[in-house]
Amino acid sequence: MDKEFITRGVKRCSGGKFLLWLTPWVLLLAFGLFSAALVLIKGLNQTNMDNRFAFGLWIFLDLTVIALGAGAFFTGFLLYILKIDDLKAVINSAVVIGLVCYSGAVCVLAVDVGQPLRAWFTFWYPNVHSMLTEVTFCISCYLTVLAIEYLPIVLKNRRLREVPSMLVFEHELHKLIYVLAGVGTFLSFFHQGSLGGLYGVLRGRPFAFREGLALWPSTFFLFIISAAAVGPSFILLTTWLVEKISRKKLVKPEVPGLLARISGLMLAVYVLAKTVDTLVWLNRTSPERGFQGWQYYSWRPFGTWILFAEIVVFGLVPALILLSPKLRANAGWRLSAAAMACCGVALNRFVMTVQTLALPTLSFDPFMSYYPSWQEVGTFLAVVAYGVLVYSFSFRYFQLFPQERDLRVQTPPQREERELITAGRY
Amino acid sequence: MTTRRDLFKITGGAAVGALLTPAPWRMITDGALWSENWPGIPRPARGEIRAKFTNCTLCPAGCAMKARCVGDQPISLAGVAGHPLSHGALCPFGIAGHHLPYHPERLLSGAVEDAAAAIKKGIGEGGRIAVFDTRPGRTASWTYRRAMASLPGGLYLRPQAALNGNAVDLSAARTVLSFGVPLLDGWGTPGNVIQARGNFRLIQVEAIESRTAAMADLWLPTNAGEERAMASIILNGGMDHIARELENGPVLVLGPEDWPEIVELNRKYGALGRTIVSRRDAPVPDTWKDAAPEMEWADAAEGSIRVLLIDETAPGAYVPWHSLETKLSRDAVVVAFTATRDGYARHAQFSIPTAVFPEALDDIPAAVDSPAGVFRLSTSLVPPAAGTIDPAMFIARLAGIDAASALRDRAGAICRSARGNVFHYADSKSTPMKEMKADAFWKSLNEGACWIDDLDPKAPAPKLVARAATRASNVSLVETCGAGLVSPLFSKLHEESHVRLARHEIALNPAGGFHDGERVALQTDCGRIAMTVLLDPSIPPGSIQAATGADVLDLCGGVTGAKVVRI
Amino acid sequence: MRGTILFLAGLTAALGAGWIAFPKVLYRHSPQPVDFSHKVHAEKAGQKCEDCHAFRDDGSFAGIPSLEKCSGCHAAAMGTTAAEKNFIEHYVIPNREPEWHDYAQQPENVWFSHATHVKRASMKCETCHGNIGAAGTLPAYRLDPVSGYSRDVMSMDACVNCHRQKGSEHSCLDCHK
Amino acid sequence: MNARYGMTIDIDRCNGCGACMVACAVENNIPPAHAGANDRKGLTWIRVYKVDNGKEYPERRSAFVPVLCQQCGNETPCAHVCPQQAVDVDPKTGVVGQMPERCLGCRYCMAACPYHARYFNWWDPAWPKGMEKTLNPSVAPRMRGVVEKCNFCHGRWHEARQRAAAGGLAASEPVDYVPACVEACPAGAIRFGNLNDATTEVARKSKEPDSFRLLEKLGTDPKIYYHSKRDWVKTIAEAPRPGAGKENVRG
Repeated sequence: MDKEFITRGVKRCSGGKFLLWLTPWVLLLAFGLFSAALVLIKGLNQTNMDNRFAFGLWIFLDLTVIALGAGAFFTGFLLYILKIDDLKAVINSAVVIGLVCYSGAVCVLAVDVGQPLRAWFTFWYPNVHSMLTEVTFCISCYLTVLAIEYLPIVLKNRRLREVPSMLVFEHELHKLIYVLAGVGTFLSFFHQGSLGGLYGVLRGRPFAFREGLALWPSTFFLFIISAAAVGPSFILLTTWLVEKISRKKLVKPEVPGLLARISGLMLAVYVLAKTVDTLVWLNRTSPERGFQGWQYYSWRPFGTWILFAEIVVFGLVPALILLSPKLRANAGWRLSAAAMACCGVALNRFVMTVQTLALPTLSFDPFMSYYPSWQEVGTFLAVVAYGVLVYSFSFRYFQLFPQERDLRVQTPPQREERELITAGRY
Repeated sequence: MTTRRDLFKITGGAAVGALLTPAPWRMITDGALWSENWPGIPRPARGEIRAKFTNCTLCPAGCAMKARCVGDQPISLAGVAGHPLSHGALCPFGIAGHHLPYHPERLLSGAVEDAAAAIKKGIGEGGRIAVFDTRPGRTASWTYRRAMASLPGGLYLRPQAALNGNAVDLSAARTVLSFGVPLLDGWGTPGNVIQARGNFRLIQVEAIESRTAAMADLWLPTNAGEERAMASIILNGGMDHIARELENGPVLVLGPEDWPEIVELNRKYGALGRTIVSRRDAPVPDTWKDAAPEMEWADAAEGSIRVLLIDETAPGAYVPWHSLETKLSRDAVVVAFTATRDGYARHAQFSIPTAVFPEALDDIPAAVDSPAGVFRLSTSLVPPAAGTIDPAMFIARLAGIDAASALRDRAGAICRSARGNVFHYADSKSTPMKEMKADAFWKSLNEGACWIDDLDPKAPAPKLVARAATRASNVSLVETCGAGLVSPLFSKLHEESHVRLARHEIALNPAGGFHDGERVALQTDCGRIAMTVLLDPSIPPGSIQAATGADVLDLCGGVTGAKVVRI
Repeated sequence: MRGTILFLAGLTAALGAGWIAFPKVLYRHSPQPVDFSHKVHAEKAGQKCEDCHAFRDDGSFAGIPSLEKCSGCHAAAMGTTAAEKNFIEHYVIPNREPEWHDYAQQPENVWFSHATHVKRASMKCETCHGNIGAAGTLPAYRLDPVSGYSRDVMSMDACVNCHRQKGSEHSCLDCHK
Repeated sequence: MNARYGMTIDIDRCNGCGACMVACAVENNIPPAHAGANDRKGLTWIRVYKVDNGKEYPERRSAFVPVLCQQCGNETPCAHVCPQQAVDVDPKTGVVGQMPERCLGCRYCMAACPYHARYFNWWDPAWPKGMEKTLNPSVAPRMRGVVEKCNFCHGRWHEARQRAAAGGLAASEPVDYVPACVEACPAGAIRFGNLNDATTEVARKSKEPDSFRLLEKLGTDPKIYYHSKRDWVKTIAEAPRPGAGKENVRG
């Protein structure tokens, strides 16, 4: 049925199987859209957020997702600017992941605000001092860049190439790609930073407040580095996942190693910077503002363990694993380290968003707790489902892994493997 | 023939063109503007801002009020600065009083004809008819007494008179010893108490750190139910540091008035005649002198009343139903004149809707802390709701007497007495009564004025009488969203914060083993009411703090040994 | 070539729709209840703006005068115009308030005080309301049904510009409530 | 010279009656609570907190602390973070203004405010039938999904200025301007005035040794001064100490 859409030389499962695979995700998406609609129509009272927990699950996950999506810009940066050509093998996949993460995050943000119809005021009456303005501008611009970067992948599709003008268009785009990569990198660096700045500038919340280097608080730079560190790790994980699910080799064996090395390197830098930052904050920044550092960690359940987990368990450890050639050569070690790195950054975003709001600021405040409502969870699941769907389609109809074809040619599949393929299984 | 590509071309052109027109931008802007006029949001009425004056009837204090009106509609209330009694202060209940006519739970309909028929039947069968008046001394009260005098076997019943009908002169006190009296939380005239607060030392004996205890100079925590024991210890000089405090007179001792100890303490420390004085009430026309006498409800014979008419339009002391009930004959007819379903309406066969503040025209007698008699009107700021009945008119018609001009007649009588001064709210000036004509007096009363009597030079020495004392309850009741209606905005004070207890909320010590928000039942010999628990470590173990409310008073009034049980 | 033509066709169509058709479709035109002439009142009756558009005692501005004000002079016909005749028949005699449309009605969230502008800053009515006072007829009232505002209401930009020139622009709450 | 409006709140005079909260709601067209609201989802621009000395009964002592927008004067946290200039500080009055019609409801300002003085409209505002007649024309009712907070009863400021202009007074800053909570407090615990004018009571009282501001070390320069002679009450100005006073507010 849709054979003529599928890239030459690669095998994809039958349409029926594909639909079967899509069904659960479509259902999930439907449920998510329903809960999002509830919030939009009935208002934010559908969530469990309140005046004290003004931000909740959504902001936390937006920050996480955007950090994971950073693989797109960082790989692009390494490939097009630093000319590490091996990364060509995953750049398309990275771009799709980036697009999914960013567009998803933006959609959730649109649900998260009380009056979406006024969201454009930020562009018309921007407050240049606000980190959120910076974020809004950069994310929307970078989303456009990602869309344009995504186009050539789409245009490479067999059927579309039959339209001559499309071919020309794509050719033109390709000349542009370096510019785009450059712009994208700049924008992305910037807003990853401003996302960190969001909390670093909260002088009213000494737990989040950080002193500045130049214009921005230290969290600005920490977020950039951490994002750059987990981006490759996340690509590593997704690629492996796709290989497992589709039962195909998609990239040459040296590529994951390279990704792991980059990730490990950045992670090491991040852990170092984070440690220094934490020490400065605990011993100077916070006490100067009347808040003794130790007291933050005496509100159960947020003890010092959270600090340890964030920096050592999910920071230092994976960094070391990824840095040692022997360990990262082993897929098991490599993947678990990558996973840990991702968890580490997620934990960091959780601490910055949720713990910041949970901790009391006034002496007569209680410690606050918050559990998301099903509408909040549902809305976010919609983004996950949407991501899987977009990726699945892209994987089926576009060439996300250029090496896939060559790999098939080099290593003719074993018999059972061939049977599987002819049987049209993933 | 057109191809798909042609379509692309046209659409492209159209898109570019559209962007060069105001249309898309207008729509984006309008979208945002539309959200300014969000559907369903009321627009405040505009018009000329005017000031009107009245007096609050929500409690016996009768504080003076300045209403800010758009046209004729009051939109906010404030105190009248410089007022000799209320000193410009209002309590939260008064501040939002102008919302009461729109209260969703207001009683607006009742079987008036049936009630009238049932009453006539009752009287026809020769039974005793009685009016129970929650706020005696009003002109309406006099109308009831006149009506009852003209009806065979008519009785006029009133709650127990505070301090035996005497008044408190706080300004004279140097030391105030209070046994659980909410002196700083709505007692007497709040503005007057606050005014006098600087001059006296307050010793509060109370189990719970109430608002008053928290603000007292000295708080003596006792175990719940042991306040009276503490009183007799102090009386017998058992606590010498307190005794020393009490030497700094003049002293005023406040507490449950049926305790002999309170009376004795006041005697011992010479309060009588100095901080507790007898008051001369506002004069009435001579033609009213043949009115039925005031009788305390407790003195009525058991099972004697065939028809009981309860006027609770002017909230005052609430007598628990289980006590009042004993006075009724078996086939008694009970009619409640009320604006709420929460009060005696729960027990009456007939509930007749009445006007609420600030609809009703009424007068407010002197509060307990006013040594001088006063006369002031609560003029209606908004017209009474359709279907409401004026109880005084209703009962007057029942007895066939004319009371339409009662208020004006009384104003005339006061004017003739030529005593005291009239304080005008608009310009906070006072004019001697003797300099005013009756019409001018009546006019200024309606525009906002207060007549304050001279202190009686040859006033008799006040008397206090002790009675058979009831035992103290372990439930401490705080005036919250109590009997009667309160503004819906009181949600700010309980639902949206925890400044006050909501109705059917009880505060307990966490040690009690209950958890926050748990549904429990408050139980006494008189029954049980479902309550919600709020944990508060400042409540001592074993004590219960609850918000007053007719049903809670029915449950806990005059009984002891209340307990909280799981449902 | 053909492509270009098609493109231009689309372009012009959209331009036409956007500039000419759109405003017609969007704005809801409604005439004023009475064919009132400021000109006649100003010239014949020699009235000033504030004779009818007066301040209240509390300092607020009454805006469009109530029927009571009009009936003061027009209890019976003063002239011979059909407009006045209609007015007296339909409004004065049945004592029915005309439902005037206020061209300059500001949004609910705006605090505009005529007192501060006219009395303190001593501005002329014409500065904001144009020379409607000299107009012989009342222009039709144009409502934007989406935003719910009159098309002729003063925009925030206009307010801000003037305040800026006068150096009296401090914060949103200067004019918003 | 610009005015710097501020308040002094005498905690030793406040008995927590709540008159200020009710008067504020009346003045500023704040609707009654929605059925689903609680003390964390409510709307009350000024909120009275019950604080205590952390001891157990009978040593426990309580006090009441009204907390409203502290009108921070230095790098005002909320104004600093708002992405679309819905919050600003008026240099003429020092009042921190919130513009509900400009607000998109991102709630970043609420996360930024250490005093929890900002409130979000979680529900569409609703009044019992007929009660909308009592709304104040000088304040625009807000819509769902926007943030609001105390602005020192700016509607009253507008009115006072209009009265001054109508009465031909030259003064640009009104003399008879006072917020609703100040007018309503029966105990006279709240005082209001221009902190820059040394002759005012607030200016004098704010400099007394018993006066303090909440979380002063944050450097946000609040304009609300609290006042108490009790030492344990003064400690509420400092950062939270775990274990102490966790139950003061029911979360």
